Amino acid sequence: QAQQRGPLVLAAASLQEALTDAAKVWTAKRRAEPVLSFAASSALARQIEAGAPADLFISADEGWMDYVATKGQIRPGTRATFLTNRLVLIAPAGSGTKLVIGRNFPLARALGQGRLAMAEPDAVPAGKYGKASLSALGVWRGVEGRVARAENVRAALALVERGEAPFGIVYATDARASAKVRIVGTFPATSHPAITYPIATLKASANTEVEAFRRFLLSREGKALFARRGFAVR
Amino acid sequence: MSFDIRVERRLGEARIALDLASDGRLTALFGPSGAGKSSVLNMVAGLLRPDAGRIVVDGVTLFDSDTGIDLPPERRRLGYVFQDGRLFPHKRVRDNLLYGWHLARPETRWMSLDEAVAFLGIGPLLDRWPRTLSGGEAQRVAIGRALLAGPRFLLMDEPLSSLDAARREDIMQVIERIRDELRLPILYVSHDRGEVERLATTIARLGT
Amino acid sequence: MSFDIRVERRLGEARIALDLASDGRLTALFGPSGAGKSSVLNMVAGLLRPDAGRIVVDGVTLFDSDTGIDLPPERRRLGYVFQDGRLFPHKRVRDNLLYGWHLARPETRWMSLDEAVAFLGIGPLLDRWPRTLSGGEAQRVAIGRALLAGPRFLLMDEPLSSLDAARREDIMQVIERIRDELRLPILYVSHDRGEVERLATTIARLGT
Amino acid sequence: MLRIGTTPNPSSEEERLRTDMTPELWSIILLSLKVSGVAVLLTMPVAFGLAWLLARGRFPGKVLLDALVHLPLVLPPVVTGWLLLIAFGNNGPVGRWLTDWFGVTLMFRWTGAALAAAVMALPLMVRAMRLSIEAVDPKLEGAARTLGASPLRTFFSITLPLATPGLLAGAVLGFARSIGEFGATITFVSNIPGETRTIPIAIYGALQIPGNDAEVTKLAIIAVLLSLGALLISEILARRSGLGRGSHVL
Amino acid sequence: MLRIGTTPNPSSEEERLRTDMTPELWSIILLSLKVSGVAVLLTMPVAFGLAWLLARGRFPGKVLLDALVHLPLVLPPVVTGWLLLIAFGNNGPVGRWLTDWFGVTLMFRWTGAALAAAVMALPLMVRAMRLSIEAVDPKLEGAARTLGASPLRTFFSITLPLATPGLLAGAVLGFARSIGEFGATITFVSNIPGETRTIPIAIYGALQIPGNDAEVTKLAIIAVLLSLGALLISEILARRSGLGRGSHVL
Ligand SMILES: Nc1ncnc2c1ncn2[C@@H]1O[C@H](COP(=O)(O)OP(=O)(O)OP(=O)(O)O)[C@@H](O)[C@H]1O
Ligand SMILES: Nc1ncnc2c1ncn2[C@@H]1O[C@H](COP(=O)(O)OP(=O)(O)OP(=O)(O)O)[C@@H](O)[C@H]1O
Ligand SMILES: [Mg+2]
Ligand SMILES: [Mg+2]
Repeated sequence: QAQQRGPLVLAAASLQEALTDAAKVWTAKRRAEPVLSFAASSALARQIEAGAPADLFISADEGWMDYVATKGQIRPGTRATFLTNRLVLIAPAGSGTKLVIGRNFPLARALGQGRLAMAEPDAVPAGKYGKASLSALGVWRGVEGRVARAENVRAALALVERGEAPFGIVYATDARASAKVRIVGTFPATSHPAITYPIATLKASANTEVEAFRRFLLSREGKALFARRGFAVR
Repeated sequence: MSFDIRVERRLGEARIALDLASDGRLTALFGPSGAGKSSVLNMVAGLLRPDAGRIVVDGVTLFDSDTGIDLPPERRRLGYVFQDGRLFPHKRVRDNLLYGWHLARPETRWMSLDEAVAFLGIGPLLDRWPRTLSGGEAQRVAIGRALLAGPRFLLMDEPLSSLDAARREDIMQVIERIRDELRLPILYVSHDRGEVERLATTIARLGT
Repeated sequence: MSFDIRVERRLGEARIALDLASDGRLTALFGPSGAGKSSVLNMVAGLLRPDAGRIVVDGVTLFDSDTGIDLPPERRRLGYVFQDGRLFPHKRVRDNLLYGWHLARPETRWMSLDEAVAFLGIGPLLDRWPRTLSGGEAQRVAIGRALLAGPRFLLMDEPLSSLDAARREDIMQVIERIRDELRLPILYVSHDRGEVERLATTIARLGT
Repeated sequence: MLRIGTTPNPSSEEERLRTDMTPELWSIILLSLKVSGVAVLLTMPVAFGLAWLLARGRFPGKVLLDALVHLPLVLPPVVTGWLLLIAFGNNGPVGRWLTDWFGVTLMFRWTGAALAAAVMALPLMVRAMRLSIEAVDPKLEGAARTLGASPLRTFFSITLPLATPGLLAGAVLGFARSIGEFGATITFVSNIPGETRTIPIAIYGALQIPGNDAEVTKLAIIAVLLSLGALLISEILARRSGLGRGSHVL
Repeated sequence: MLRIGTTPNPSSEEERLRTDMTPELWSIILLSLKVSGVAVLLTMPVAFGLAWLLARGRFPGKVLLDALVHLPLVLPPVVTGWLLLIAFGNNGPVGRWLTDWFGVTLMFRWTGAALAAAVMALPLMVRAMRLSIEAVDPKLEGAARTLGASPLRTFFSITLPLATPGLLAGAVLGFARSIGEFGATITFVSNIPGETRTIPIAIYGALQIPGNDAEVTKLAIIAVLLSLGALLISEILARRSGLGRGSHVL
């Protein structure tokens, strides 16, 4: 069975470290090594639509998984949501600002002339969640004009790391991994739609290993590996 | 008939027209600066298309606007010494000289590299780049290049203009031999009375 | 002393050396092709640096390897008719002619555009691009350009080589007047015996 | 976020495209033009200076300078943007200096977007100009000197105009590259509507929304039309310059 | 995933850099070289043909062809990648045709990465070559014809070698651009280790991991060194070609 080619997994870039851990553990079980390709969920979804010869898709949001599903590209009954994440407000490690996240909390005043770094709030998942949360808390209108819309969460993180933006909104997993930022507070899970990472096997897949690997990721052992990188698991 | 040329062509405001039927082996084309001598040579070479006319050299029709004949330059089998040298700057002197020689069918060649090098006195220049040549040196290489292509007729546009008397004499002797022994038709442009009187068997005038 | 030139310079394998002290107003530089005539002119013009030597024109030291004098070309105040034309391709004939004229201080100019155009017969060419000129037309424009810069002395490298007899006569008369009336020192390269005999007051030989 | 039309549910695709030419879209186009235009204009002299140095200069470290100029081409744009952030950010050495001495801030400003575009366009502009400068016959420069022109005047009256084809090619390449610039810009100055949201950045936003292909297509077509305009202008200028074919003389 | 060293907790940074030149890193470098090399070599003739057409051709729609060539420069790379995906994907018209007739698949293959790099490099290569072709004196081509050379032979023995400076500049620009190509590649052929994970894509991966600056720096330095090598080779070739300064004759 180890002769079989490993499954080709298309995964959102933010899963890079955790999924690489999982693949290593899987390979250590004398299974075929999965091939991992990390990029933006949007790019991966379009590749699947164009007939990518891939086996497994893990998206950073439900929207792009829905897109792939409506194109008839996923194998029925294989879609599952197994990871969740939290959204946090961060500041540069050296800053001493204190803010308590809550209804109408004074984010705009704290920003002053500074910018709030977050992923593109109208398009990129992390940004959409952030916008939803700030809106629910009633502070979006106050800060909307001060948002620096970054390409992705990592770019937003970099702006805060460099001190170019006094605050930023990123995933808990990103904030945890960076030593140069401090978590100011965590957004209430109820203030935004659930942050979920759906997984599904692709219709085009002919790989015999893919189901085993997918089940491994969804297993207790697999989920534990993601939890170690800061994801919450379902 | 060595040259039977009847052409006309507008160039900007100038109108160039020539009607020439010459039986002489070396026909000198004479005329003031700007009369159109180089343009006529370009038309005979196939580099400039006449607006109308007919060009026959040694019985072969190269161009005829009536019948639509227009041989491309490479099929006219000529040797052209340009007024402005036009050596290939990316080839050394030897490769400039041999450019046409390699393209000619062996039986059509009538001069060897050694012969050309000898009477042109360009032996020491063979490995040089054209940009390092003096004016007269470049002119001699250009003459050699034209002759080595094994042409059926020659077009020479002031080929000796920047050569000293001794070199001029050497080359004129060779031109005389080409004219008399090989009997190639030559269309020759020069402003030098002495040169023309000595070489030309026919003189054609162009312009006023 | 109009020209007091003692220079030497290696160029590839050639070694060019000249020792010339001439009092004549028009000094003809004579020598076989490749002897180094153009190179000498380039050294006098400041375009080619002698390995060693001294260049004094009409009492002004332009170059002296001993004292380290080396005037840049633009301060030598010369008029150079190049062997190869060198018209500026991006300027029309008029602007080519006036290039040096505009740069000269008004009191140093000794010829007007109209005068130059008249004796060179280039009136109809003023609005043309250099690339459309015939060989002799370009040569005449180059002569005009050099004279209009109001130079203190002239360098002429075969300036009449591709001109017809009539044009040549017109221009020679002007050169004679420049020589006799303005008394500008002229260093003149030509292979034409007639030209040299008529114009030169001194003849210098270069090479073997 | 680029669903900018006034009618949220237009009756037909055509209608949608028409109504979508909103003020917001116009402001994106104008911003792109401003950023690219300023980037190219400011880079022209720098690029030409560098091209001249590389074509004519003889100095140690020439290949290094050459490599440095090529850097923005070789590095992924994100890295270039990141380097710009480190150097020109408000906390970066150059950025702080610019703010302290000139009161200029680049971060999150259109000026920063112009800097990013300029840096990305530089290697293309330098190469094109260098090719043309190398093709200028030094003998013509010598002729100008004998006619009384100083080196500087020779440069401006002979070398520069003879290098026109390269200048134009450089300007067109630089403008096209600037119009298309994305990675370095968004990394450096982020996406601020009205300040740094140029066409490519708007396209990126549109691409992230599933099923938004019409928006992407429209913006892409606008980008193409803008650079087609630049292309046409350069062709016209090239013809005017009088440097056509066979401009070699004698 | 680029934490490739054998020692997970190296004692010093220096040690880490040294031990990090692992087989995996080498394979990324080799892949980048292969992709860029193939991209440039395959694009050379296409680019030269296009450059020649644009420089010498007279046909209707020339400006349109010109605009088309500039397209990959103007569009954000992600859009170019997306267009490639639509056309050359396994479900795309060209992609399907290539698979059916030649058994060639581009998606997720290094060949696809080479295609993306080639497309992105094309405009730069065409412009450089076009500039040099336009600088070739047609009179020299005429001279070759009178010496018996057919138009084709004239092209190969005169035009092509005289355009060497542009060919070399085009090759260098194209190679540098290919080495740095990211956006179109990851959009078209994703990020597959050993197939499409070139240096810029590995840099992207490294950038996703916070605090991984050393990895990014190392990869960037490698990219710069590769193109410095290409630059040096081109300089040497340029000198060998004999087309130095002042190569105009008479
Ligand atoms: N492209 C052009 N536009 C306008 N006029 C042109 C063009 N090309 C050539 N001419 C003119 O055509 C005429 C003939 O030129 P040509 O070179 O044939 O003269 P030529 O007899 O060889 O003169 P020369 O003895 O001076 O070399 C000249 O008056 C020239 O100015
Ligand atoms: N870069 C160079 N490398 C080698 N030799 C050179 C170089 N430049 C010039 N020469 C040689 O120097 C010599 C002098 O050249 P120059 O142009 O001064 O001759 P000239 O007397 O003007 O000849 P002509 O009457 O043919 O124009 C020639 O033999 C030429 O081949
Ligand atoms: Mg002529
Ligand atoms: Mg000479």
